[in-house]
Amino acid sequence: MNKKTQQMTGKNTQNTEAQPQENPQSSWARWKEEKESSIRNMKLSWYLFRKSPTSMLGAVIVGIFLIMAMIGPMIVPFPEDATGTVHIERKLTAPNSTHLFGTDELGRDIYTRVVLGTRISLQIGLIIILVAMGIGVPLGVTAGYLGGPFGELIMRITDMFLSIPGRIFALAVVGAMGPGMTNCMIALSIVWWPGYVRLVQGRTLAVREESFIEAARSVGAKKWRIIFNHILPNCSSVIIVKASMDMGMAILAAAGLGFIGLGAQPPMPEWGVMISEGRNFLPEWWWYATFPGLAIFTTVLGFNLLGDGLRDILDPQSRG
Amino acid sequence: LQRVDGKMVMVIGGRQPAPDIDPSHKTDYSRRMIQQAFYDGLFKYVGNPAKVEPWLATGYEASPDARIWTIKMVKNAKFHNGDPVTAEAVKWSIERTLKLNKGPSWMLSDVLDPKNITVVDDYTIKFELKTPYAPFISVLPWFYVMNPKQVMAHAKDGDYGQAWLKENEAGSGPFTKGRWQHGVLYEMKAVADYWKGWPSPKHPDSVIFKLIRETNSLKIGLQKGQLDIALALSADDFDLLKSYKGVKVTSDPGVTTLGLKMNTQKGYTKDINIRKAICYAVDYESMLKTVNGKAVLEDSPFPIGLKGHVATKAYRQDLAKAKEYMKKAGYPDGGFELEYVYVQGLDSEKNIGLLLIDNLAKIGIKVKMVPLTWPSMTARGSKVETSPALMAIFATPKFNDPDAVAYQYYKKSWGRYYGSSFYENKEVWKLIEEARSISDWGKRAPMYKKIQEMIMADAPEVFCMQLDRQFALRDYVKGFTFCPVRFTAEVDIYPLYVGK
Amino acid sequence: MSILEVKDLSMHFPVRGGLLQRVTKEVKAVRKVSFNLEPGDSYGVVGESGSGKTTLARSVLRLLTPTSGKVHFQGKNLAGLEGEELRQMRRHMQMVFQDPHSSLNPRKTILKNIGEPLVIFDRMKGKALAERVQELLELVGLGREHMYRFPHELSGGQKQRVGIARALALRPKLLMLDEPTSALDVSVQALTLNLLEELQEKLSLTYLFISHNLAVIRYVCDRVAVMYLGQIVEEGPVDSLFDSPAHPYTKFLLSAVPSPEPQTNTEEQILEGDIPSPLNLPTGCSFHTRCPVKIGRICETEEPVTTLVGEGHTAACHLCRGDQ
Amino acid sequence: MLEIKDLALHFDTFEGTAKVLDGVSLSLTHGDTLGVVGETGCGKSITSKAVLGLLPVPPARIPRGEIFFKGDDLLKKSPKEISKVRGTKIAMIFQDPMTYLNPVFSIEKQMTDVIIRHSRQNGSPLNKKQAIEKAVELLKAVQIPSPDQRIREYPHEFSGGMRQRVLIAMALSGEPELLIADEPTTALDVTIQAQILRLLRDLVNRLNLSILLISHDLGVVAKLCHRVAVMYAGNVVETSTIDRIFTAPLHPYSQGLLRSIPRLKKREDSLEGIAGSIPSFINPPKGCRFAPRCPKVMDICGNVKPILTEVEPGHSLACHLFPACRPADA
Amino acid sequence: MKQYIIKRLLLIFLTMLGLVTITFMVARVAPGDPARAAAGEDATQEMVETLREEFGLNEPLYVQYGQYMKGLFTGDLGKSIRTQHLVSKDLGRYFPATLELTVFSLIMAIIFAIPLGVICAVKKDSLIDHLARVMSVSGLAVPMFWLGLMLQLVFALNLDLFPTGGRLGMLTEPPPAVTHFYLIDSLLAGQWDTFKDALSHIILPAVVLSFPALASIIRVNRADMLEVLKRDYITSARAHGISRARIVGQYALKNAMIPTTTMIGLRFGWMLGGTILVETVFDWPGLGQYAVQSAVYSDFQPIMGATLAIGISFMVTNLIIDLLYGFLDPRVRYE
Ligand SMILES: Nc1ncnc2c1ncn2[C@@H]1O[C@H](COP(=O)(O)OP(=O)(O)OP(=O)(O)O)[C@@H](O)[C@H]1O
Ligand SMILES: Nc1ncnc2c1ncn2[C@@H]1O[C@H](COP(=O)(O)OP(=O)(O)OP(=O)(O)O)[C@@H](O)[C@H]1O
Ligand SMILES: [Mg+2]
Ligand SMILES: [Mg+2]
Repeated sequence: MNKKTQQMTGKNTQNTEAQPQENPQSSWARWKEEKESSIRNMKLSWYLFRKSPTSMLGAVIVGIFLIMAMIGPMIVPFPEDATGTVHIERKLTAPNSTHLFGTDELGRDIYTRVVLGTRISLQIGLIIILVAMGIGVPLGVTAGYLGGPFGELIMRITDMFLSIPGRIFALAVVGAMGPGMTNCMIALSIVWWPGYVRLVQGRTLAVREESFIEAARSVGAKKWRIIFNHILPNCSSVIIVKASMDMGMAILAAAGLGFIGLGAQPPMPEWGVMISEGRNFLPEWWWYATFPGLAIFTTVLGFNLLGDGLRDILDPQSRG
Repeated sequence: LQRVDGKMVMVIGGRQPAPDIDPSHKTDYSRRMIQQAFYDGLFKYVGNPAKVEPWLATGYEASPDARIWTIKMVKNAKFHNGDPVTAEAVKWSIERTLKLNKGPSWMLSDVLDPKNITVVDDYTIKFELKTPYAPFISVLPWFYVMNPKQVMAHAKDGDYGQAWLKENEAGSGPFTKGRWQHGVLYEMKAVADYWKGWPSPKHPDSVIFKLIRETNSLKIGLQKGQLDIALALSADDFDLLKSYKGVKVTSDPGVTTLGLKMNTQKGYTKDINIRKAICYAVDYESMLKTVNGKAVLEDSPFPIGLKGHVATKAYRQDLAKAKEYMKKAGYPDGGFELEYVYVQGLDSEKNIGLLLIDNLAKIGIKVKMVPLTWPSMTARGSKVETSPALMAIFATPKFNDPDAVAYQYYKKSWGRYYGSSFYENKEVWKLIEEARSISDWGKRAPMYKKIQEMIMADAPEVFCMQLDRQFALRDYVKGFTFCPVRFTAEVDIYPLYVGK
Repeated sequence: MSILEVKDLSMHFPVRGGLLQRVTKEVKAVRKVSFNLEPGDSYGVVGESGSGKTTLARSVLRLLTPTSGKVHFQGKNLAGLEGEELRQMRRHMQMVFQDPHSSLNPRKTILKNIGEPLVIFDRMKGKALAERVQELLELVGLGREHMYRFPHELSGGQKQRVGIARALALRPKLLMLDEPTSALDVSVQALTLNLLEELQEKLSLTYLFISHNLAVIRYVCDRVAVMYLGQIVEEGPVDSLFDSPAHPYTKFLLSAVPSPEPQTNTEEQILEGDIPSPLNLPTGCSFHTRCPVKIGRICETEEPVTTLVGEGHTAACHLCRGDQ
Repeated sequence: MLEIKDLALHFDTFEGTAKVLDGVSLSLTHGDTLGVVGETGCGKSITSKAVLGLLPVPPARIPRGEIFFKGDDLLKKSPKEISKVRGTKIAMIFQDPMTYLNPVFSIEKQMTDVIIRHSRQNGSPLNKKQAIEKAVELLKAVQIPSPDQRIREYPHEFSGGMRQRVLIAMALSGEPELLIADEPTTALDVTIQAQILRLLRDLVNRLNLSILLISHDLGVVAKLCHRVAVMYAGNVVETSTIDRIFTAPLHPYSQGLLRSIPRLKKREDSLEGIAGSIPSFINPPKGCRFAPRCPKVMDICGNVKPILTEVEPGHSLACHLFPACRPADA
Repeated sequence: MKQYIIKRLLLIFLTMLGLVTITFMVARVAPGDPARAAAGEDATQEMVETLREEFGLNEPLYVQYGQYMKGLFTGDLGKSIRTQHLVSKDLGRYFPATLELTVFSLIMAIIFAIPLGVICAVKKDSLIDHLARVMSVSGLAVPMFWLGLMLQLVFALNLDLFPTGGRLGMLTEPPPAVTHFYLIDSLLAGQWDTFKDALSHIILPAVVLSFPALASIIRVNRADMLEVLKRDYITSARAHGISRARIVGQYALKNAMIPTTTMIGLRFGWMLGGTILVETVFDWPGLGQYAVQSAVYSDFQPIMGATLAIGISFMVTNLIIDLLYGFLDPRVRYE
């Protein structure tokens, strides 16, 4: 425990001693007392996090992109360029002060499109991860905690999905269902959930062996109580860590599908699609493909660094 | 240009593979480029505007009602294995295509029964059509002559040698098959003693059609001289390549039209007023700019340059009129959404879509872009119920006769990719029927004029533009000729040679 | 009436293997164990690692479903109980676990950890819950200041106290203590043992005290059972068993304990070999593989029966039967 | 033979410097057996690792102190020199036999590596075959049944007791003069513990080894050692012979410790225990580190650190109850 | 052991059946009409029907499924509508190229990553460690296709060091097929020039494909080395006087290789998937490109064939890796 927290503990103990306990405390003070440890823990986590420059960098990058996703349309010079306006007359302009990243073959401002693409990419990543989690976590907990033939079945199916390279399967799925963002998200979610089943099942198996689960059972907690009160909270950090790492990966995967023409479709300013279109304009019109590429790189980097940092503080055992 | 063991090898870079080169099967630019090299037809399209030139034929005679056609053939033509090219082979080849009912058979299947092809003598052949069909000679260049003996020797389970002919050739053309690496390259070796001779002694000894799918690599290849010809690039790329040293870019007006087919049987576009409003709302000038001006606007359903084309009163952007028609249709402020279906990954169509979003927004119509794979798209276009409001279609007339285009508006075209507007006008249909069965051009011409005007008035599609055809070559590649009825990126490699 | 009566309790774990995950073997962790606990007793169970002590406790508490045998708690057979009835029964029997660290949910405050049984059974919440938890904390020598902390903010001894407080929350009559002090330092162990004694008196508890530390058992318990490979080989009042052990295994066990008193360090006897795998139990007397006083074939073929060797003192050994 | 003088050891952690050892002094004469006892975390293992230079170098740091082995200061030796001492002069066996053997190599490989290395150092290099022979011999010496077969097995195929024997055999392979045994039996059952302890005692007698035995179990120490050092929170607070410590400990901590141990032979009326827990090393008490828990605490204890002083022949102590332990300037 | 392998193969087989079923179902919800596309742009309805019959597309779904399954057992994976070839033939054509690229990239990644991981762990927080870490974080973040494009620009266009794409130069004849790996075949045939040509073609795509793998193997290897170096048995090896080089290179590395090997196995599958992008950028005539083009054409028999081929090779690799465990870790039991 660090010095600061120790001092804080000391001080607080004195406080509680000074006040007679039965005194009607202000609710604020009570809240403070109750939450003190949580706050201290958070402070400690934050302290650890802050200590690592790379995690901070990740958090800052992710933060910037989140803000961009939220207020994007307000900060870009040509918001209409992302929804289908064209300005043939200024096609393929090199980067300059009005068009920071230049324009594309229809004269649309690439800076605008890259910024507005943030929302799409984050949205894709988020939805994929949420769906994958929504499917994977309950299945993982079920398989891990309840076990039995049903759990076995879940794990077999999961193994089956895990033994197929995801990207190729996603390709098959979008190929069959037709290109488009929704289908792309469906396909990626289909290949993403098994990872969560494995993770959560493994973690559940480990947590299940801890004696506090036994303790809960011995004081009469029912299955669902154990799952929700004991297993899930103890899986949460690995899930959070995986999710934050996966955000980047999902964004990359979606961009990959966009690149081969099976992901998001125009006029959506999705980065992968932009690179895909822009690559035909290399090398002379280099800015077209370069900036969306940098955007993907930075976002994914941000999420990876953040995930790394989170893992170091939340789940120090499972590195790698 | 590469030299291997003192032989000249010319390399053409393109993106589309030619997995199946059976002349009786479906064809496209890459396949046809190869077929044209391996095989000869009775006639061949050359020049711009395209002319039908006798090739294996020496001439023909038609009965006045354009029903019976007798064709005389050259006597010195021989297949690559030495067999002479006879009328028998011609008959067999056309029969094969018709019987398999694949590829170009549709051009003749309505008018010709395989039974009615007769071999008059070894070098004379006679066709008796079911109905008079004036453009008969114009479609013949699509029917290549195969060596029946060679093909049948490889036939299996009554497949007419299809399995074998997919990857092999049995032709009499100027080239024979060389290295064949699927997905990588196809090599065509020149036949030194080609029966028709070579236009120049400096013709390449072999031509490699190399698959390069990335635009980038195509450009770099041409720039570095690893490629001699680059196919299927965008207008921007061609403009750029012009500035490279040693690279020459050709540009010729083409007859390939871009039309936005509107579903005339269902949905909002069933209403002619909406269709007209759309036609008036589109910014045609900007459309030209998306292809760097390498196109001309269509002024008729028939492409400029096609026999029988007349300029009609075409739609040009006029928002006032567009709004007026919207009012007439009962939607003064628009307020609905239309689907725009196009081939996913095809940038030119994508750009048109973006332009549509922009243009139609001005009359209150929202456009939803729906990129589909080609199979899905044709599937959607094949039924009235599923055919979208707007569908981008590039169409090239397959032969140099107005019927080739007029037929696209005929009832029999319903459901084909160019028939996805399900255009219905009994009067027009009747005219089309009549016009194709008369051989006297003097009578046909006014009929086609009327057809063009009537279709234009019905606005079954947004008639957009005719793209110029561009090719990029190294400057020492000579003999390149352009012919508009060839496929978009197809090169006739026979006349090519190397010069200073 | 005895508070807990265990009769012929067996617990066999199936081991699955092969393609179809069939049961191929069994780990016979507890075999036909019987004993009685009177109210207020402190009953000790000792044995080497893997001898089935924990499994015994878990199957008595019905955290495991025993393979066979009877468990009567206050005259009521637990064997048939399921669901709600079983849950209600648990109110009266609680367990303290070996590892104080892993027995507390690291994500919950002490309040929530201790409060869980109260929430489950008495639906307590808010202030009432906090007050009761504070009471419990004070009972085990901790204070209100620990209530909102997380387990990792407490020392091992404190955590074990929290574990005890949680077990006491429902005012149980019987407490199973599974090596409650083996993870603690001696100085802390002493404090904890004292606390346990104190609580037993104050709350009139009955203890089932599991340990591998014979000295601790001697200090805490009145009666003691020695387990070897899932069986009770000897059982009796603590003094009688420690001072005059009857079973050779007990003798060796006792002599193996190094004593800190320098003068008492006489030449000890050493038991050779390791405890056999519970997957492949020896035939006959399970101790015969290590027993230096084996009397012959009978030990290898016949299971010894439990015989009385002193007042309330029994042992299962062929030798003892010979004595009779 | 081994003399540790005023050894301090700090760990740099991001929460601050943990002053884990705070002037540890120990001495062990040739052929002697010294036990070190103390609560968990008091720095026993760290001390023993410091002797062989096995500490992770950052974060560990030795700000002062000396470790003499036969007159040489081990702390001043280069890594190369110290690695020559390891195994051949001083050998070590560890707390948890489960984790101190490399799981992916066979016993044979692990033993012969060590044997070959030691033989090279002794100037009579053995080849692989000879090394295996020697390994089998050593295993026989630590009473592993059919060693020539079992030597090819992997650690996980051995039981805990056997693994500890293997570790002992490895430690003996370099014919060391001093054996440091860090809780060699803690992870084992009593019956196995007794086996190992007897084995160790036999070896010590037979090979004339000096031994430094670390344990938190006073019983174990009593079995094997003549002298004992009691450690508390990074300090040696008392050293004496076994008998003295067990019969009449002087330091309040030693007293408390002894009163905490339940005895097997007779039923205790009550145990005492020591309230409180080991202090934080980052922010240790200023004076005597035991002061916050000491029942006999005085004012001076909170401010001045007592010095380990010989109060009787062979009995040293660091406690202000004995004025001799006060530093001169206090 | 034998039983274990049989069991695993059986499992692979079952998984493949499941995979086929799923892809089959997914493929059939497709709205496309491949027969129409295959028949050609001008095809009449009649012509479309002819083709549909030829491809068995007008049968009810379960019949089609049954036929597909039946075909599967005789090695018949159906026919590609796009290329008109038997899928099995196409796979035979394109898969070796993909395997060569993947295996080469994987070997490259391993060769660089493991020593780097070890060095980073040993020299933790040194300059090289920081550099390698930066590389490994960015390696996982950079979009492969974009990296490919950029490398192409720099190394193929500007520096003219490598060709832009393809597997061999246009005029180079492929070496006589033995393994179907050009690099190996050309060496076997003693065609040194062909080998150099093949090598110059494979380097850029392999670098791109191996970059993320390199990154993650470095990461895992470094982390595991650090972890292992802290383990007790390393301390004990040191206490026995074993030299540092041997401790790092043998004692620690073998332990650290256990999780690293898992990662390598995962990465192999991931790389097989990654070929979809890399082959597109570098015009590598492999399965990835084949799959993409089939997908874009809604041509599902080849997609299923490609999925199967890649899935099986991934699973077989994992089996091999699991068997490797036995070599690395004696505790592993095959049951
Ligand atoms: N869930 C289980 N499945 C299979 N075997 C089990 C299970 N739980 C325990 N065992 C086996 O039963 C035997 C007895 O285990 P148990 O935990 O009861 O021993 P113990 O006496 O408590 O040992 P320790 O002193 O190490 O805690 C052991 O061999 C153990 O491996
Ligand atoms: N690498 C390290 N970094 C920081 N602190 C450490 C490190 N290693 C050990 N310590 C600290 O040093 C102190 C002494 O550790 P040591 O292992 O010597 O205790 P011990 O007396 O052997 O205890 P045990 O009986 O549990 O083995 C502990 O408080 C521990 O937290
Ligand atoms: Mg236990
Ligand atoms: Mg220790």
